[in-house]
Amino acid sequence: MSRRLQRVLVANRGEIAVRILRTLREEGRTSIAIFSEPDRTALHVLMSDEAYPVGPGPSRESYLNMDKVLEVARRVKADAIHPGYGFFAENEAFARACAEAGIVFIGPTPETIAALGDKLMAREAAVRAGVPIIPGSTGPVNTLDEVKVYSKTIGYPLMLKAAAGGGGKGMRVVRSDAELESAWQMTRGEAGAAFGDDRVFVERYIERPRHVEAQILADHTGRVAFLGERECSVQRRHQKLLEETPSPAFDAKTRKEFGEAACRVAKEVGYVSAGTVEFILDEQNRFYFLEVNTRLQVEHPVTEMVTGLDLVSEQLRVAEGRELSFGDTPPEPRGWAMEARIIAEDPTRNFMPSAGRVERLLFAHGPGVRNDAGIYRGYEVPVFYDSLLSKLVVWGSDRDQARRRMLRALGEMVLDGPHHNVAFHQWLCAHPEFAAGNLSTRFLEEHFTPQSLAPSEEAMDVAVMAAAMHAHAESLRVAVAPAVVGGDRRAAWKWSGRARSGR
Amino acid sequence: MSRRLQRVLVANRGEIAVRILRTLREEGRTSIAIFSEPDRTALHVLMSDEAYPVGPGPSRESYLNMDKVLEVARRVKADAIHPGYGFFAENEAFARACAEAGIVFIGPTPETIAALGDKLMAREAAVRAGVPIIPGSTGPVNTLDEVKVYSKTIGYPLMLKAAAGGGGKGMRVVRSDAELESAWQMTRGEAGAAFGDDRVFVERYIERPRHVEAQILADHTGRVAFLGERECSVQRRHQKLLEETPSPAFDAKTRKEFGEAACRVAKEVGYVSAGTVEFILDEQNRFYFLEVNTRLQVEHPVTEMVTGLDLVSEQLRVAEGRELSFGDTPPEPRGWAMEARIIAEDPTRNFMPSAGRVERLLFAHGPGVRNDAGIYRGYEVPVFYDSLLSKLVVWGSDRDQARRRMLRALGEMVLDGPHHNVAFHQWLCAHPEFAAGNLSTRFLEEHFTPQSLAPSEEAMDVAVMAAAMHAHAESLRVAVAPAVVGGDRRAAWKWSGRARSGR
Amino acid sequence: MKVWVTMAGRDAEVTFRTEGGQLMVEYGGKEFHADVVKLPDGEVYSLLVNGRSYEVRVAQEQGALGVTWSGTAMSVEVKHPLEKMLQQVAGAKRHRGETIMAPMPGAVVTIRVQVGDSVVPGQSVLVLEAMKMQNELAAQTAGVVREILVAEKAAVSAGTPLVKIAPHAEEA
Amino acid sequence: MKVWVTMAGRDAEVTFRTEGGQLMVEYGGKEFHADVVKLPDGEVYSLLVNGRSYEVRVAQEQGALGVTWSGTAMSVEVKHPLEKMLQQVAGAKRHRGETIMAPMPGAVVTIRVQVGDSVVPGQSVLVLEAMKMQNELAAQTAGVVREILVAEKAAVSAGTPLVKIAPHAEEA
Repeated sequence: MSRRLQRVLVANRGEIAVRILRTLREEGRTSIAIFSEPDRTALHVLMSDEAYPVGPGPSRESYLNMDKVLEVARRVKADAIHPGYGFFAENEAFARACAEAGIVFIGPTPETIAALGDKLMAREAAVRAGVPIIPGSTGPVNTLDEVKVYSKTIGYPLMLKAAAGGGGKGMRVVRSDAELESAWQMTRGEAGAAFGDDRVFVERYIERPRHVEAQILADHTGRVAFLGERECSVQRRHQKLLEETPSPAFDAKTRKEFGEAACRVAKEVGYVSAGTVEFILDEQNRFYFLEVNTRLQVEHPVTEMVTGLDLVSEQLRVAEGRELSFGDTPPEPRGWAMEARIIAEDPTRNFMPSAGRVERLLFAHGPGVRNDAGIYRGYEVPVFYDSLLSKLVVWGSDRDQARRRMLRALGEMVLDGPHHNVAFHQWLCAHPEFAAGNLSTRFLEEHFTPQSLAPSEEAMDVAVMAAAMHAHAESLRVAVAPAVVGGDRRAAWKWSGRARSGR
Repeated sequence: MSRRLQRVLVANRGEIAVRILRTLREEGRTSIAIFSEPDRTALHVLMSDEAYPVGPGPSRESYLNMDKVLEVARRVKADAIHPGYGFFAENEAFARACAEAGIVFIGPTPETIAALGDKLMAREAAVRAGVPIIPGSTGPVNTLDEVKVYSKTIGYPLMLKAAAGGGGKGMRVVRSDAELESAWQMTRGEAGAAFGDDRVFVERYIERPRHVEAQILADHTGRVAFLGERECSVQRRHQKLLEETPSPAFDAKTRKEFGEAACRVAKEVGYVSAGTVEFILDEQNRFYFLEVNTRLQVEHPVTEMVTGLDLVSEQLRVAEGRELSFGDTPPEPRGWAMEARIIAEDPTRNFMPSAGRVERLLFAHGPGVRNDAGIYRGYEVPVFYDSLLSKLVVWGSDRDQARRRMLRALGEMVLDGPHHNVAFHQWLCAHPEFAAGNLSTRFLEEHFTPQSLAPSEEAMDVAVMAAAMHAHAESLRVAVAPAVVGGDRRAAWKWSGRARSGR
Repeated sequence: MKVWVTMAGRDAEVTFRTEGGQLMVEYGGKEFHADVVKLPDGEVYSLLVNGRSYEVRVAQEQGALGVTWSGTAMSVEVKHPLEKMLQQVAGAKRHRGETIMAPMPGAVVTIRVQVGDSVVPGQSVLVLEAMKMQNELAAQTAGVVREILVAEKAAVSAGTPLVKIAPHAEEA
Repeated sequence: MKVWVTMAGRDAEVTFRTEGGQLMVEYGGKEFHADVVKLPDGEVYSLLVNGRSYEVRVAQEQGALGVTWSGTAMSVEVKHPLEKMLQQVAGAKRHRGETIMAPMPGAVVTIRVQVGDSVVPGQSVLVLEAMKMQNELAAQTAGVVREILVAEKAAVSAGTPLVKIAPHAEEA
């Protein structure tokens, strides 16, 4: 089990593939990329040691084509496959197929992936580990009387959830005894009509939940380390937008209990490699187990910033059968880190995804700034994959320095071409409730409207002047070279020497 | 003394001006840049809140024009001036003129600058503080007999130094009693002929010295903090090329003594603000005081990487009369940091400085990487100023991870246009003696020749193929569009659709 | 020299003149000393307006200038004296309906309107699936659906016209 | 198709052919499967040579191609079949002396040679002060100083011819 993984194939694309390639390069391992047809010029291909095609644009035909990916891995003699996140990262069958092909899958065992992939089994593991779950019925409730019994133990507000529902559908909040009967009838009726399944669960309703997760790392000796929590409450439709560590909601005592709970869940299922135990927090900062993500998370860099660890490097160690680099004592987290996901979407138009060519690109630099990007200048953002372009990560000695540094860094970042959410993050980081650490998954709902991003007076003044000067310069150009007027105006749209004399 | 410094003028340019602007922005202070005529489009102007011209290109007429700079500072109502390094950073008269104009000079007092600017006075302060200096005569030696006495106490090798010499001139190494008399006569004779001053000192000669310096930070309460050492031995003609912290030469005991010695010197002169006490180490790692730099150093970021402090922010605190952010206990340094100075010079042609337009620029990113740049794509590197373009700084949990990360990051960096020393740093970081930490200021002399940068076999193969394919593609283009042949070949030099079908 | 600028529904007049080799700009009742240089990196200008430093991108877009500053994208119309006059002559005859186009390649999931339907600004007319997201495409103006140019499940490329909306007046 | 390549004094022959839609390259007695794409960012290519990934910049320079890979700059001459033939006909008549030019703007500090002096490759002929450094400019070839085009203390811009050196043969 302790052979050196010299040739590592990264079965992913975009920023996470680039992230993994970097650690491989630092450790002198051969990094092997795969790419779909439109990704031939993607950054992860350019930055790899080797790169091989796996099929056409749609993921199903390339990055999610298991036979093809494994065929390439075998042909190029990969010792191991790192799945990144998404694609095959939590796919039991893929992990099993790797093992059968004699290729190390960098992640937990297929059995762990399967057990934690089933939400009910995961929940049961948490219960066995003595970790709190959201109070509620453990199965469907059959009669109004039963619901009434639960309402006494759980208290109001509670939620009725259709067993077959999901994504916000088939749910109803009940706030008092008086509402209970009619709500019960309506939820059952609607569930039956909408899903052909009228089974309904009861659960405590958390009005303004926070999303906080535990980064864990486990090796084959049974050692499970807790590397601090991450707060990912700022979300839109379950997509995380900005993450940070530590959580402003935690004190040292809560953090300790939280870390121990996460480790108990991991030990209960014999977890190995890096993983994330997700919890939600209620208004009193009590935490309840949600699920386990059996992979590296998008937001893992904030943990790296405060611990100094390289989580990919730790995954590689564990995959080689070695122990964690820090033995039994993980580094004490230092300072505060935040990550803003830079996404190709237009926050002023309902966050509609965007694509297109990156015309100009300047990253933020200087103290405490890390960029994990999957793009470069001139790169055409393809429409086939998710719209995460880059992650802007900052570190500060405390939360306020991190937040101010994030604002500074966002101001430095220039990304012309696709629409993106840099201005959204500027709004967010400048918001007094965000600055105060008052977060919940309803933050956007409560505070954000497209008007939030309306240009300031200063921005409008600047825009008016810049546009007028641009036009003024053009008119000077026209005066200098009238022959061009009839031609292609846009191609000829250049600053003239005469215009510069205006300085 | 404790008024808020809201408007801060940065009397500098290039990467250090940008560095300082970043902290000002993070702290909500108004950043005010100054610029010479060719610097109108320099990065520090683009990134400042406000920017004002101070004159033509040559430094003497702009950045070093004291009247002009102070006139601008007064006119725009700057509360303080940060001098960066170079220019007015260690200029007593400028610091005094600021005080007279009611503007806070961010740095030590004029008296401290004056006292430490005089090498003899600085040396005396070190002696008073009980800090070792290189053994030798404290003044000129007048007779051969006197020299012989010194030779007994100092031991061989020793060095005879013309009092009026400097920069390697007027120095002679003596290795035995037998050589002493003739060396004494020749050095005196040469000194008299060359400098019109035949006074000669005697000093112990250190064959392979290391350059190690202490970062200190002092506030007005008399508190002096030692923030760890930096090793800057890799130099070329006294220009530092790569710096790191901690020093591979130090153990905990040496570091403690070193830090205490540096603080004693600082206290001896009533030092305030950030400063650097420079030492040289002999072959037995004994340290000797050299001088004090009364400013922020180029290489300060490595200290920031391991301590998490923002040294500019601390300077601002002290300038406002506040105490250091960490009180009496500076943060314990964590891990290892290295800085490679990216300089516009050609290491294969005797490090000749270069200039010109930055045609393409990709910075290294990802875990543990910091860039402090003064350039951007399209920027024309002016010929008037020093040729430091950017600093690539990395952090690792130990020296080897930092070194491997530096190699990885150097490999990511693309800088087309001016000649630069990225390949030199790649050679350096891959060198076994560097990897082993065997450094001295003679490292380049002992290990580097222009042949060190000769392309590898792989590089030559790649170059041959790329050039051939480029030409091949062009020939296909010619075949497709023969009409263009007579035209401007270079402008028409584009990849054709036909050529792509070769894939 | 004068230009007329329209932004976010507001009109403004900007006057330029040179004074001792420096550019002076009058705008909104105030006068600014301005220094403007085009940067060697795309359609980007460095403006120093009374000393304040701004880096601004100005790109030609359909019928207007797209101005980006500090992450905020704005659309500005600039008219030269002649254009301004022509516009005043032409009067208010401007609302010509709109054609909703696919902002990116994708697949049409749902068409929410039929020919003849009245729509109000902001009303969703079509759902386009792209980049793993369902995106509601809305009308910008009030009017009547005149033509639907695609069918559900159709794959469309960026810029494909999807739905034409005519102003109410035309229908009456 | 064949091209002839000269690099660091070594000649090589590179042969291209397509096989099943793929580009095969023969070079140095080996055959490679090559995939080459120009990147949308300057004169830069992505090469996949038997799977190995290289990002290479190829820029037209005086009389040769400047190739940069991983921080290493190399100079490669490529000749097409016709050029190769012409060169063979022309024979060895190649050493034509050199003109030493200012690599950057600066001031001439010292001229170290006089007209008629013999120089050897690497010998310094002139000191140019630029960017606060004194830079020795050296001859690349052996020969005789034929002409000195500047005076000491002269300010020169980049590319200014400074000293002309003729090959020895011409002088004899």
